[in-house]
Amino acid sequence: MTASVETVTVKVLLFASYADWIGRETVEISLPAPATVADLVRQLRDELPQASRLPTRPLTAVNAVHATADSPLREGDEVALLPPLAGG
Amino acid sequence: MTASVETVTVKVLLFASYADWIGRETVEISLPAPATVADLVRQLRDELPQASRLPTRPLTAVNAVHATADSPLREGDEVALLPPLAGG
Amino acid sequence: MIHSFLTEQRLDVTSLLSSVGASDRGGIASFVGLVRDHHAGRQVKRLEYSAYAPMAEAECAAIVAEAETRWPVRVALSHRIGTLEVGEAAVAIAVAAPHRGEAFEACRFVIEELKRRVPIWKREWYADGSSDWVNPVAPHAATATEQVEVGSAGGRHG
Amino acid sequence: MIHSFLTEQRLDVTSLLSSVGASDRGGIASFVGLVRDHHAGRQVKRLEYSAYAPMAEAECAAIVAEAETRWPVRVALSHRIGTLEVGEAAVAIAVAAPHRGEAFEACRFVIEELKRRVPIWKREWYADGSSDWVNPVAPHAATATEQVEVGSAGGRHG
Repeated sequence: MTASVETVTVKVLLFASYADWIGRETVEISLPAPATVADLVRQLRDELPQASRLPTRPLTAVNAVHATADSPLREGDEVALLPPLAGG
Repeated sequence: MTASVETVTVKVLLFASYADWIGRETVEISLPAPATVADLVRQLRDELPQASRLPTRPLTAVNAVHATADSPLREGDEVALLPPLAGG
Repeated sequence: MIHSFLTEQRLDVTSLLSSVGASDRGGIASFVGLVRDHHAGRQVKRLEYSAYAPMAEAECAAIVAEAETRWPVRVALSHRIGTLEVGEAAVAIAVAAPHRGEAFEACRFVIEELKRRVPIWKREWYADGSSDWVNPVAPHAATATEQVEVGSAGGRHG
Repeated sequence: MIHSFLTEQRLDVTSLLSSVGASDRGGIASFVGLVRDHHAGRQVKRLEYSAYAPMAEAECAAIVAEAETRWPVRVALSHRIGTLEVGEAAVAIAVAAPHRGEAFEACRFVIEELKRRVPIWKREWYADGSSDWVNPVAPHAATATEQVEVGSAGGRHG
């Protein structure tokens, strides 16, 4: 029996070009706690081969608010990876 | 017989508050040549008592083009005295 | 029909916007000036705009030409004269450009130049039945103000 | 009805202008962004705008609130999503203020912040039938670009 590792499970939202590349709009991912946005992006790029096209530091949002690479993640957070914005 | 003095006769256009003060929209005025816009304003203020309310250096136009105090006047010119502009 | 910048008709902002829009100009900046219900502490009932029309038309044309020379823009400009009620549009400007920065700059240029150079005047009618000519430079001392000359109009901006 | 900044309907600029005009706000600055017929040398047939809707609505609301806090203005903002044809309006902003300088500044602020913060994307469809996601930062190298973080959005302008 291995020592239990606490994890954080978050829902990743993908949009526009990122959704096209990865072929889906949502991914559920579990990370060792404590985890940051940067940890999530690193693990995504490692786990999904198509995700290697993602920038290493994409624009992100946590629960619909702009985030930074070191923003902490909590259980159940919705993390959005935002391709270059093109509104207006 | 007096020596003949060369003169310049111009038409003065008055607008808005200036027309109200002076009670008319056009005045014909003859000035000793050579004459400038400043000469015209001075003579107007002297000749028409109501014209003393005019500024000593009002905005002016000669033949519908913005002028300055030292703009020269020629026979038949239309000289407009422009109250403070209030367009827009 | 010769284009006129002055009109006694109500301004049609939508038409003005469409008149400058084009498939290669992605941004339209516009400015609309409305008749306000007060000025210098007095309640305004209506306004009367008058102009030295031939010169006003020529100055408007010159301002539009200057803006279109200075920036890659297309400009539409309309100024109302006659009697206006509170809330009606007195002036409308639309500027289309490939990029928004140019549209904003040129639009601002046109309204500033219009106020500086175009011979238009306004008389305000107040709630108490009195009226007064408006001096934007010195609203409380209109008649005493020494005017600054416009001089060689446009030269500053050439 | 809850106000929505995103809409699939054609934008109604006239309504937007009237929604901010008031008898104590004399100037309305506006900006309308149109779909252009070309981009990065390619002929565009139509556009498809999509959004992370809840966040886009929240960011639009925040931008409007920031502008209305910073200047004495009233702001209206509408962004279209879905499929747009060339020449149609993608975004419209109207800003009314007592004085025109504030209207222009706040209008410029709103469009710049919208482009910087609001999660909206556009896919261009070209004459040859192909399509591409637009990266305004680097139109010729969209996928290779390292994104700069928006970080504490609005903090720069607080």
